[in-house]
Amino acid sequence: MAELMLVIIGAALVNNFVLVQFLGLCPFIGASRRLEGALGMALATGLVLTTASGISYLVDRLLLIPFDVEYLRLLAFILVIGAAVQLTEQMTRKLSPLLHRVLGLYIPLIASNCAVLGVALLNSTANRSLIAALFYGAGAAIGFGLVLALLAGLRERAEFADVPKPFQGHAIAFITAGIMSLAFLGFTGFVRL
Amino acid sequence: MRFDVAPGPHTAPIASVPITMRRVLYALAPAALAHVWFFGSGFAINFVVATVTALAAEAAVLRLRRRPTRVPLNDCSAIVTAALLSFAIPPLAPWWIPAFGAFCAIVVAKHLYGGLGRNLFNPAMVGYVVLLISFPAELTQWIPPRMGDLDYQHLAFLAHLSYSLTGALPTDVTVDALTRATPLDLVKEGLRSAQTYSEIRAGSLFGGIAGRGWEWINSFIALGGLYLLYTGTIRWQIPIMLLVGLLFPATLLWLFDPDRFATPGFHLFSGATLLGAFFIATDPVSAAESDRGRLIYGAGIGFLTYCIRTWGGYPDGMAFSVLLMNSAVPLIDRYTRPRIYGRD
Amino acid sequence: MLEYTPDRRPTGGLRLPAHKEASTAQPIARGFVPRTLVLALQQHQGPPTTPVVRRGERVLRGQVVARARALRSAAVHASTSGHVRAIEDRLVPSVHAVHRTRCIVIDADGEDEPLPPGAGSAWPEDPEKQLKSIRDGGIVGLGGGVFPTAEKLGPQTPCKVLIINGVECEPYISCDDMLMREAAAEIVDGALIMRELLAAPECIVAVERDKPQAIEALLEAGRASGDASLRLADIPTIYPTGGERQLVEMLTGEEVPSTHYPSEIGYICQNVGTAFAVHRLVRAGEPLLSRVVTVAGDGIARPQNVETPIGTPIGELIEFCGGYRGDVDRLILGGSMMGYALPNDEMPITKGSNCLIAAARTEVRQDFSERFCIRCGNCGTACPARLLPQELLRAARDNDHALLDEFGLTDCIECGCCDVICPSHIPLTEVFRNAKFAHARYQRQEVFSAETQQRFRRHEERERADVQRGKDLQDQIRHEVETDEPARQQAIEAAIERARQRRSQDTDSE
Amino acid sequence: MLIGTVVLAGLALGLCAVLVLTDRLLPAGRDRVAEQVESLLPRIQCAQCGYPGCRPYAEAIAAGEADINRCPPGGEDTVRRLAEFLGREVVALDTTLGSASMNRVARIDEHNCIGCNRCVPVCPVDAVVGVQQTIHAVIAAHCTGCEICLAHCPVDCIDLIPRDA
Repeated sequence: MAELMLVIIGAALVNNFVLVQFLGLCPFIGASRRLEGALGMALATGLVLTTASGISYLVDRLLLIPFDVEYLRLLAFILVIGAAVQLTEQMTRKLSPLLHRVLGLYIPLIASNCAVLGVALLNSTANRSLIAALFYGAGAAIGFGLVLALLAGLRERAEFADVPKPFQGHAIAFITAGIMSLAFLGFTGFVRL
Repeated sequence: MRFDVAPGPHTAPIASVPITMRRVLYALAPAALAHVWFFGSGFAINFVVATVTALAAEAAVLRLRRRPTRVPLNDCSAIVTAALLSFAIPPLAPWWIPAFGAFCAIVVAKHLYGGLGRNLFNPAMVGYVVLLISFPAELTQWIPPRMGDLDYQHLAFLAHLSYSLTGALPTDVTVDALTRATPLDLVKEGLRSAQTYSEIRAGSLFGGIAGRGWEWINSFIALGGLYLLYTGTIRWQIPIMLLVGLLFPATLLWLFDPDRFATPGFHLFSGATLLGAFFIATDPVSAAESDRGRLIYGAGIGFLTYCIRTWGGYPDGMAFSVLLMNSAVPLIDRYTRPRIYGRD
Repeated sequence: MLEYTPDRRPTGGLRLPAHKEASTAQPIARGFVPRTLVLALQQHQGPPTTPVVRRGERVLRGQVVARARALRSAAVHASTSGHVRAIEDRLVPSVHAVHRTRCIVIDADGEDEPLPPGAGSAWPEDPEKQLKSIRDGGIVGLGGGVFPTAEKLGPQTPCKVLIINGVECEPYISCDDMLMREAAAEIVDGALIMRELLAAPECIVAVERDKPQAIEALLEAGRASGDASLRLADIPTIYPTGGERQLVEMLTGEEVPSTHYPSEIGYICQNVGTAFAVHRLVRAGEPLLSRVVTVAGDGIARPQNVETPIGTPIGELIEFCGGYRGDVDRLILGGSMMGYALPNDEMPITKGSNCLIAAARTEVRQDFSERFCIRCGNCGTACPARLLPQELLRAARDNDHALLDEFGLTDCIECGCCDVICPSHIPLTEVFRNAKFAHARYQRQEVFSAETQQRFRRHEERERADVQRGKDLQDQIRHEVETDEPARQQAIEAAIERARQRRSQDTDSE
Repeated sequence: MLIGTVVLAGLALGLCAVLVLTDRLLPAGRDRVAEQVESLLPRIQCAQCGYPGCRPYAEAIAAGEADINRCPPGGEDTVRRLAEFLGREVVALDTTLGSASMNRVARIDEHNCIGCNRCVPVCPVDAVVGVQQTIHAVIAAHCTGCEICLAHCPVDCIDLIPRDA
């Protein structure tokens, strides 16, 4: 059990997908203008991450390796991720139409989020059990969601700061994200994997 | 007879930003003197360089943005940032370390967000972390305290100044001879290499509770902190909860296994614990705003500092945990708003 | 009378220097008669009164000059005898600001001749008539809110506790303190009368701890009155625990909901001055003719408390206290926290004026230079309504009305604590006052938009109904045409047939 | 090579089946976004946004077809509220669409009104009262300043005055 906890802390904090491994930066900056939208995006991406990491692990172990078509790993994972994103799209349109409108284009964009594909590929290369893969996906989801919510809160506060003209908008968001990644570097060496 | 009409409450305000900042500087003064007394003039040189760079950078940015420079400059918040930065960096650091640190702190962390009151992160800590990550070598050149019985070599003031400015050392001295690891480093490396805590404590650099020299500096800092609490410059929520957040896990784990974990006393009086609790975390701009929020904010910093010190890669996690909790402040503020009178 | 200390700590608030030593040094100065009187028709919260005197008419002291119609009002009386010079609009200080209202100007003749003794009506038995005579006696809340006492003592939610407010926590104001020292028995008697009227089970007199003589006098009067259930609570000297809402929370632990008045949840707060006025009305049949006004500040020769007839011009009152001393920077009506500056001293004293400060340059705030908010949170800690002034400031300057609602702008009691404690010297109270105007306009517009939406919906329904009625009419006609088409066809042929026969008869007859 | 394509095709079909299944199972959520957007607009039905009233404009915004800066009476405030609600960028107000404002009301000049009754049916909130051949008048309290009646008056006797004049 402790080992699984280490996997989650490792994926969420120590080598956080966004701030340490720099994966999934476009939705990270794009969807973090408002906190409500960011929380919605964090949930949607989290859902995709966990389901995709689970299913892709199964596809990898049950389909690709027995038929030794591992060279198709990338294509299969993209298919799985696309399906997961479509599932999330349906759920948001049905359950919370407002969130669907607020996120708008960003839900399909999750398919192009490199963190999602990253988790799937990392799971398949590192020989982990199914449970560990799921926990790894969950850890990545928590990490992505936490950092997205933090940045959204910071950017909402930065709106009131009188930022110099050339730095307004995305520039100040990147600088804030940069300082946050500095802070997250404090976790290096935490988990000796 | 006619009178001029002015709005609002007519009682004059009882506090002001410059007074607050100056009180923080007075509170830091005794610890600074102790620092110079124990570790030589390195601190003084760094402080002067940092202050000059900070003020120059602030003036330059304000003039660049065509903003009035007189009012922001004389609230000496830049000097407080420089002072905190100088406490964090080792005395034996070349001049461009405090200069670059102060530049990053003032320009990037403070004025890119619009000046005093608008920055999201604690400027001094941003400056220090940038230095720590970009120049790890220079940032570990700590020197042992000048105690009677310790026979380590020390640089005179002039030699120190020349090293800081030019990097040239007197002929018979090398940098490695001068530098020693800090008590925190010793404890972390020792515990990692399966030494028991009591064996490490037996080393010459350790005094009564924590590192020699550092105990005194930290007690003076605690004195300054109590002065701030007494004058109402800071409120008790953040310092107390930070110490609780740090010492509670420390005592728990120390009781659990005294050999593999340092004593709470050591944690309290070493590294930047007290400096962080009374001076860094209580920076009003980057801290949480409501009293309940400050409790969580302080406890968070203390706990994260303990985690980084015990399991993390860096010796003292105070800077990182302050920045981490700074980034959590907007969320903390949103969910710890006090209940308004008369509303459920 | 049992003295006790409430075990609750007040939320927020500040310990401010009292500045009351000068004005409480000597007793209340009495017997001051002004040369002219300016009696505003509206000296209370509610509809204005109507004058019953004409120009040139001679009035006696205590004579009604303006009658009150509704219960939510209070009559106005001539505070001294004289001739009515005019009824015209004048600048008069009200609760929050100076405004122009109709006044009766009387030139006093100096004789101060009272009404003949039989004129005052005796105190009636039936409670309904008692309220009417309180209203006709011109009694209003003298704590500064000038809410008509008749309406407050009237029958609405059953009263749980009657609170007599002698806290007077604002700096400079000491009129209640002196009144309690010199007229404790009358105040207790007035309190008992009001308690009887309200049938309130409990009655608490609240006084601040820094007024020992007043507490002593009240305890003495309370024991003499022999009423066991009367209690005296001594309140910590923290501003603004004297506010109604803060006092109710302090004494009872219950919070007044933000949409209600304390009287609507059973807590009636009455100022000690009001209790004294009720006593004078019931025992001596004398309406509210004068009130104790503190005249303080370094700019006054002799700071003191004066029993001032209502309607006295401020200039005359200051003259009575020895005139100005040194350069007076600002003339403030009310305390130094919630009072406001007057443009000149020709305005009259009204029923709500409890204090006058002729402030020298050193006593008031001079520099209004403002810095950025450094989010220190001191204002949030000092706010008695537990608001977050720094968030309200940001929402107000961004005029984001949804956020202003969320952070409780309407709950701000404008006490000024956040202003005084702010290290960046931001004029927070002024920002919130202006924001309240803009917020009220925003809410009116929201109501108007909702009404417009309803009207448009009704307009559309009516138009759809018209179009529908038009269609129904057409269907009906088409229906009729189809059903009786054969009958119409026969009618036409019959007509043609008749025409042919008539034509054939004409040709035969030729 | 064949196995690869078969595996991929099988995987794709399987996933599609799952998606179709979930699409049917999930309950259709009620779409109240248009209602919420309309409550942010001033709702004075001035139709200067190019849509016949506030409800159609709200539905267009909710559907994503219309931009959020086409409401002259709402001004910058409404643009900001819509941007905040829908999480979109704040766009500058399009000032070419008209200048209706809630701070103005229509007033009929009694000398010139010929009682043609053309303005009564077009007023969206029935704020104009009058019948054929009589002088008409505007109820100021109900008038929203939407400027629709101005164009319909043949003798041009309706003008706009500040609301609290």
